[in-house]
Amino acid sequence: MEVDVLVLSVALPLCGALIAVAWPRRCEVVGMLTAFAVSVAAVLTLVQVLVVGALQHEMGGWTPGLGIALRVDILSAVFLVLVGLVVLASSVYATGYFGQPREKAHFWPMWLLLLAALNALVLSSDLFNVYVTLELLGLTAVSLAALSGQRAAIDAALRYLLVGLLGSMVYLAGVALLYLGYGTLDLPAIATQIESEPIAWLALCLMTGGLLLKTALFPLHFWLPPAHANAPAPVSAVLSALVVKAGFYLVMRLWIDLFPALLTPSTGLLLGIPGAAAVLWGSWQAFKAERLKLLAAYSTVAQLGYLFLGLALLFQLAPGPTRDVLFGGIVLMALTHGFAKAGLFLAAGMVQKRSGNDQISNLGGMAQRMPVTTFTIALAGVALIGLPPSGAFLGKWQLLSSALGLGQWLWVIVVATGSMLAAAYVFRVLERAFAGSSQPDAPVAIAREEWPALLLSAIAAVLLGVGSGWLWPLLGNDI
Amino acid sequence: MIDTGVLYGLTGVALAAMGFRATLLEPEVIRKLLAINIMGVGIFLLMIATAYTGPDTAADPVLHALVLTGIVVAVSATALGLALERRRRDKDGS
Amino acid sequence: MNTLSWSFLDILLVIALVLLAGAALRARSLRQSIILFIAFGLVTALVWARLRAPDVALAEAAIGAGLTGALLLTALRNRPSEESRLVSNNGMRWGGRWGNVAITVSVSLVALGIGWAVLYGMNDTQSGRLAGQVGSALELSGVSNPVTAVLLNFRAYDTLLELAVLLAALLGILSLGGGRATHCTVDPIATSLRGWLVPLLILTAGYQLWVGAHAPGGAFQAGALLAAAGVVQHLAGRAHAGLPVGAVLRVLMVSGIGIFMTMGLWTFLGGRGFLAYPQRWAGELILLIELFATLAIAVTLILCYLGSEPERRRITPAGSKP
Amino acid sequence: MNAALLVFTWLSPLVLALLAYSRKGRLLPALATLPALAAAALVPSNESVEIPWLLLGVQLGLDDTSRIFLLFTAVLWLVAGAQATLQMSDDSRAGRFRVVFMLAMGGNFGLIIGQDLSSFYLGFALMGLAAYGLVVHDGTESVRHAGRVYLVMTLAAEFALLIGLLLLYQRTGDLTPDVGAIIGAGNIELTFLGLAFAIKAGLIGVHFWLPLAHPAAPVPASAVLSGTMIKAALIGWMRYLPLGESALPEFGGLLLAVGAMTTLSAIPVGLMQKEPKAVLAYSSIGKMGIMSAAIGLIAMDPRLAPAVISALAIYAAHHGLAKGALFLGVGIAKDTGASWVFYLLFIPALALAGAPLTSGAAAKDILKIALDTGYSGWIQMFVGLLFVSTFGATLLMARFLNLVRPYTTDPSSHGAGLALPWLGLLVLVLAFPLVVNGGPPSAMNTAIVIAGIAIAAVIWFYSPTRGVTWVGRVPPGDIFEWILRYIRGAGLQLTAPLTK
Amino acid sequence: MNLSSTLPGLIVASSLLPGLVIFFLREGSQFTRTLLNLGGAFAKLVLVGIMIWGVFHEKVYATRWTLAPGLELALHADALSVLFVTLSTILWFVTTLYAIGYLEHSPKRSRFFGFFSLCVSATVGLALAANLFTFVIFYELLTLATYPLVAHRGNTEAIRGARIYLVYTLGGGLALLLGAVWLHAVAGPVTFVEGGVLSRLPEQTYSQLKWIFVLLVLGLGVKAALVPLHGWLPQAMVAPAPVSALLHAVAVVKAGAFGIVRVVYDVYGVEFAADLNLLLPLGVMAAVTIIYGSIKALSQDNLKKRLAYSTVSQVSYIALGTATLGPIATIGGVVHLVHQGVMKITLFFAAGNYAETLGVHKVSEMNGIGRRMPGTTLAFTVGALGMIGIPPVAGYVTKWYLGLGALEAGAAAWVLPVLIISSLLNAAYFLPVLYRAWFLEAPVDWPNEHPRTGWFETTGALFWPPVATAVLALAAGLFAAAPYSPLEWAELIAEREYLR
Repeated sequence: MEVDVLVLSVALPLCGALIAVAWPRRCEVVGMLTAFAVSVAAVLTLVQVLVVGALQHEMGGWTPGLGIALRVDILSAVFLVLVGLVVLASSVYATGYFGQPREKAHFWPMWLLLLAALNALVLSSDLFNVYVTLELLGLTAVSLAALSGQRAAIDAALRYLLVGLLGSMVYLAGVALLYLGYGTLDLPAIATQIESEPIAWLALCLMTGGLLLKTALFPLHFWLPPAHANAPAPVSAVLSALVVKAGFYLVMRLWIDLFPALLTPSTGLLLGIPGAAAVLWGSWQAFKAERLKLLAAYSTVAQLGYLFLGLALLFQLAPGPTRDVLFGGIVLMALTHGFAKAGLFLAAGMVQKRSGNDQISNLGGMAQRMPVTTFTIALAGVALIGLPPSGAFLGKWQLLSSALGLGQWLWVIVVATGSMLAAAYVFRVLERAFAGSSQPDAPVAIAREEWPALLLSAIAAVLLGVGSGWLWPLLGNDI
Repeated sequence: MIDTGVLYGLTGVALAAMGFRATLLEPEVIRKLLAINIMGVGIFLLMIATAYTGPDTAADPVLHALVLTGIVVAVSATALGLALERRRRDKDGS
Repeated sequence: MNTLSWSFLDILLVIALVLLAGAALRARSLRQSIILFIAFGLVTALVWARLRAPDVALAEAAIGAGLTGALLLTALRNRPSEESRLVSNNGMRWGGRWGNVAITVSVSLVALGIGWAVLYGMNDTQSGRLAGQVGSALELSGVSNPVTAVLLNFRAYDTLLELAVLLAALLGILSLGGGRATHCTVDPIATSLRGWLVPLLILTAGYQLWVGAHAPGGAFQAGALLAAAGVVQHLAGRAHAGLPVGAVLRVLMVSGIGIFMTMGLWTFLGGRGFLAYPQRWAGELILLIELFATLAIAVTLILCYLGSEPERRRITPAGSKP
Repeated sequence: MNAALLVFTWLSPLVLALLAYSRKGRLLPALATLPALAAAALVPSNESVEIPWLLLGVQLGLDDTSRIFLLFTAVLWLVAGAQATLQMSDDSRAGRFRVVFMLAMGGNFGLIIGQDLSSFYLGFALMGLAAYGLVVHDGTESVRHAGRVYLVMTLAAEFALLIGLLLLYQRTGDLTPDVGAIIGAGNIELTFLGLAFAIKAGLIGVHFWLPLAHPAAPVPASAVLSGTMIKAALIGWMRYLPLGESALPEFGGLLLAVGAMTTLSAIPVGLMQKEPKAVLAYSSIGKMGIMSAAIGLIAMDPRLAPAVISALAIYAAHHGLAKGALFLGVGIAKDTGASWVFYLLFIPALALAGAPLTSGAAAKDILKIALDTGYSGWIQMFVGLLFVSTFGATLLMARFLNLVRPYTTDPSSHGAGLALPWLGLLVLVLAFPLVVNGGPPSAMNTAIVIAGIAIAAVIWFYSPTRGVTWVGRVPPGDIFEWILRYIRGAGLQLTAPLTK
Repeated sequence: MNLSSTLPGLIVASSLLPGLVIFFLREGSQFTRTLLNLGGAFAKLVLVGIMIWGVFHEKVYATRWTLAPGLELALHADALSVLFVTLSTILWFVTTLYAIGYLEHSPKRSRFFGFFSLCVSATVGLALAANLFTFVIFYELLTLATYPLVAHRGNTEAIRGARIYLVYTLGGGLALLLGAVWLHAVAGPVTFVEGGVLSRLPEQTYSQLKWIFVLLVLGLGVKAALVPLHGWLPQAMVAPAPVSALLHAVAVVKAGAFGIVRVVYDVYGVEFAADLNLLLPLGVMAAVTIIYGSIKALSQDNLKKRLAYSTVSQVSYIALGTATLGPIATIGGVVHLVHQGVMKITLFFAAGNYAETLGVHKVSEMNGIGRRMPGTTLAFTVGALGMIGIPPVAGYVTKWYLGLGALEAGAAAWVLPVLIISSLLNAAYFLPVLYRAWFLEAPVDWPNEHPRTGWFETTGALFWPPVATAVLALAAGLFAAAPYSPLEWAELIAEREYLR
């Protein structure tokens, strides 16, 4: 009885959430168990995809046109694993982070719903279903962001909600047009029928516009920094690493699977130029940021810029080995950023918890007091700058290689300046950490909180760099 | 050549545009939520208009289901928005 | 090409819609704009009915106009007069007058584009698109009302997630904590109204639930009506709007999705695929799911309304706050 | 056995230098010279030992001329070493002096017996630098200034030599070029080699470091400096110029002219010095001028090469021993103050002046005999130069004795034991003409010497005071001092880092 | 899992693993930390020994690990890499000993030794890199590993120095990355093959190749401290002595120079680079650096700053040797890779000793230090003489071969003057230090003198490393021609580069 594991990755978190709501006293245990089960399911799905290839599960047994189908190929399987691992690590961290039972009772159900939304979004291949998962994701993210209850967090959450709703509505309009034009909501079905006609163009613009709003690409990024900076640490880790990335995943799905017919090299620029602007603006703001979490948030804006830059280059390459390699590079950068940013936010959370605030100016002597946290920030920094041995280094190498291959110098300069600025803002933090405060007080270590962050950063800085050789050829046959 | 479906479709688009514009421009939070609801109604109108295939034949049930789901989602979002707005007012100390 | 088939009524409805929307947005005081918005909701329900979408009309009336209106009014009541501006750092204000003009022009341009595409798309009507497939598969779905079939069978997964969205919103609201208890008097009209209105609402909700299988109606509409009953209870000063307290309330909250999930897992583990009801029992299963969904939706909507409503008295046990 | 001797000649001073620092090592400077003496005596010529793995491949060996050089160098180092041990028994920094002394000795021996380029360069460099330690031994300000000038010039010589050897090696291709391979040197190579050895020999223009360094150094050091170190230039010329194979007319002519000018200019300046050791320094410059001129002569007329080279070796030996004896004498005179020391000084003074029956005369006669083989205008000019230098040397020696006399008036300091090694050296100087059968004293030579003595006597008795006016107007380093004073006066701190 | 495929990997791991473990050791566990350090160092020495033996017998060692299609992390042992690996392994072993002694009672040692081992594994990885991609990876890792070492002390100027260091090296790393990626885009994956791989590319890519060369040299020039890019080196002197010793003698600076050698010989091929007339600008840049570095060193009173500027000029000899077409110059350049490492590390050890034992940081405080710490100062003298190029210390071999190479390549017109001027300048800024150390009186008390424990002038761990490396420098000079010597190995490399 061959069980489709991919359904479990949606069903399990939902059940977990329900039990957590029904049984608040044990919500933490339920949460941890579910998170662990989901990450196991994600890994199993990945293994199944590696063995069998793309999997599909029709919900309710109906053919995809009428019913909804969950589809997983190597790209979504990899994202599933990213979601599973980051959420698991953040959950372990969260057990130590939230003190009173009241806070726990509110946190864990929403946390599991968020996980369910992420998994559902990555797996679904029905346009309206994506809309519903986007809404679920949006609402849970907003409620989690507002969990800390301070004025700044509430304001940011509210703005995040409004922007999210706008984005979903515009996306829904795009879906309506597509349904109007092609009569079905199933992604592969539409992909076969689409040709370059006005309704398809308009649908593309609307859907992409909506998603870019939710992914906070440069001009539309104003809501992200306050939202991510004021959310509690595990939440901001997941927000930056996964929620924003889900938007990017969808744009990638749409542009590569759904609208290849429409894409001319120049359309790539539509994503490329804001991407480049995001890299420069995000890095510059991060360099000027006063608080560690604000720095991490702006760095998210910058790193997303790199991903969209990569997409712009991807569409200018004719299908062939170089295009596959670049696609692998972009995916690897996305994964590395996911792990690194989660690690960085968790570490920032520890700093805030330990010294009251996360002002970068008074991080003095942190290396001595919290050695593991400093090491985590250093590893995450390495991955963000894109220094070897991190995965981002390989990604950046492919990005530069294809940009130089195409002879487009603008991107090379942008990536170079971006990396230098990234180095600037990472080492600005590390420098203070190394500046010894006069009295080297005893290093304190809360294993439960420090180890997940360290593992996440280590995965980003070392494992993805060295161990991702097997991933590239498989990604190739996806596009 | 404009039949009922197209008429309502265009109104839906118009409502969506008014809603979108108002969401961006209105400073007041509750008005923003109103505008978003209006924009939602506009898009739902567009969808139902496409589902309408003349007075006698049955309309497309799938779109109706979608709009139903859309309405429920809209109301839950509005409820959350209002709750956030209230909590913000309380924090204001006013 | 069908002939000029829109009648005078349509023109009236369209104009009413647009005017109400414009007025609601630009009304001077907040209270006026909310009232206009509720009116706009009712006219929308009329339009849905006109476009042969009875299920949607019911839902719009109950939820879109009714409940949203109630939420907005309560939000309005416990706040002082002056506007509370959400002054965003750079986003929302878009730079004064010139910003407004620019936005208006760009939005209207996009609207024209969409309108033209709608015109272009509508003409080559593709014979009702999925309607045909739904029609052919209807008898397999166990219910005769196509909308309920789509909602609870063909695209049951959507509905599941939609209930999850509702639950998420509720959890978000509850996590924000109750507002400060403010003192408000109970007006006599409400208490007398409660006497006969609540049983009537419960009765119609039960009817809606039952009729959903073969005529417009269904879980959402029934849930909304029950929620309305709850609101009336609360206005009449009933403690905690008649809702049970503590563990029972929490179970009720999750019952909707719970049943859906157990059903889905049961079919999934039975090897038939997630939420693939056995053909013979489809009708009964759908009814069972709808029953619990109605309860869940009602409880959720009431709590959303209450949640946003400051706790009247603290003495009740933990009550809505688990 | 020979190979071991050769290696030990070079190695023993270097290795023993490490042990010399402590007081127990007082006798080491003298002992270190023994292997060199034995090698000079026993090792047959054109016997060589190959050490491929050392430096860039080392080949040690002796031929006839280098044997003579090794002999008199070893003797002089032995005497100077013994003298140093005796004289410096109470000096606090004697240990350091001994180390540096022996390093210089090792360099000097290495220079002579090392037949390949790299060991010659190593010897040259090591000797030069170690000698710096000797020069600045006393540590006073004037000594430090002399040391700095010496160091700069030595380094310049060294680097010039490096370039010269590089050019040579690049042209010949092997590390131990035999005479045949050296032919065809380009004039860049010649200039560099010439410059390097000119500095070492103290030819005019680049000589100013010598009169500063030699007086500054303690007596045993200056004896060795004057006696053996500046002879390195001769060895260099003999080994790396194609003397006797091909004619180098312009280079030879230039060298002859420069040598002549050096000799002629050294005499008047020498006479004007106030310090006895300065007088001796200028007399060394004069003698080196003569020898360089002889080298120039050979370069021009290859036929003269074999005879003149061996004559030159003997002449160098004579000069080394005599000059060493004079310097040591001054030291002993200062220490003992005994009047008999003054009278004994007459022996080396006369020898240096070339009086008949002395080593000077013998050496000069051999040189003249060697020159008779060829006949050209230049040779006559050289012989004339010889006579002038004899006359000048006599005057210088008189001046020197005049200056030493005041030291030997008060018999206060400790006894004669100190002078033992010096006496041994005097015996050698006396025995030198016997060993080297120079033939009958030539009339011309004796006449010049007598005339010189007569004039000196006249000046001495009649104008002990009047001569003073023009004495001392020229400072020891002459032209360099003037330039330096001019520069310092004009406020240009060009040489600031050097003189810090 | 046979040896030939794992040996390079094992060598890198032998310092990586102990490093990672040390990070997590408590501050107090002194014994385990020392054990790990020395164990790792010793294991690496043994492995390198096996590799040398293997490479000498034509065995092929290569470890490959694919990171992405077309991008492979490959380590292999060719002649050039073996030379650099041996150098860094030996010097790391000595420096670890020194560091243990130096940081006797300072805080944060686990962190220090952790990064210390990472830094060496990066250097070794860089040396063994088989293709440009791997080289870039280890090049950046080196920056990361060395930054915390420079900022180790944590006071303000350490942080400032580290920041400047970071800005330069990251900028350089970026330039190198851009160059490497561009080359990858133009010529596909580039592996290091003796004689270069790019000569086969079509004509129109030549202009791009020129720009790529500029980028690569800019990137490598930062670490090789070529003039405009050398600013970080003097600033990085704030690091503790073992760090500045390892960094500026072996790891960082050599990485840059080694990189230039790799790029010119194994990527472009020296003939092809000459056809593109890329070598002349590189040569000129190196020459300017040599002169500039020496001049700046003259005016530095802080001893470590002076040594830093001397490093700036000395490393450019390697670049100069590389830029001069011809096997002899290559030998000169490559062998200096080893010699400069050995000599400079001695100087830094000595400087560290002075700072740690007597608190002497400035040259002006070094009067008479030779008397107080004779052993260390002797080592310092040997290093200094080597720097000036005086035989028998290793430096003269380089100058000898560089001079010859220049003559052979006909570029003598400007290379020789550079060599000579720089040697003179070296003398000018090293000899006064030696003079102060040996010939001047020691002050009454030293800035902060640690009490003299036992017979040694300082603790054993601080005393023996400089002496050991001084002996190495001396041996490298003396036994240059012996088999297995650095010179012999350099000739092997040059012969393979020019074989085709």
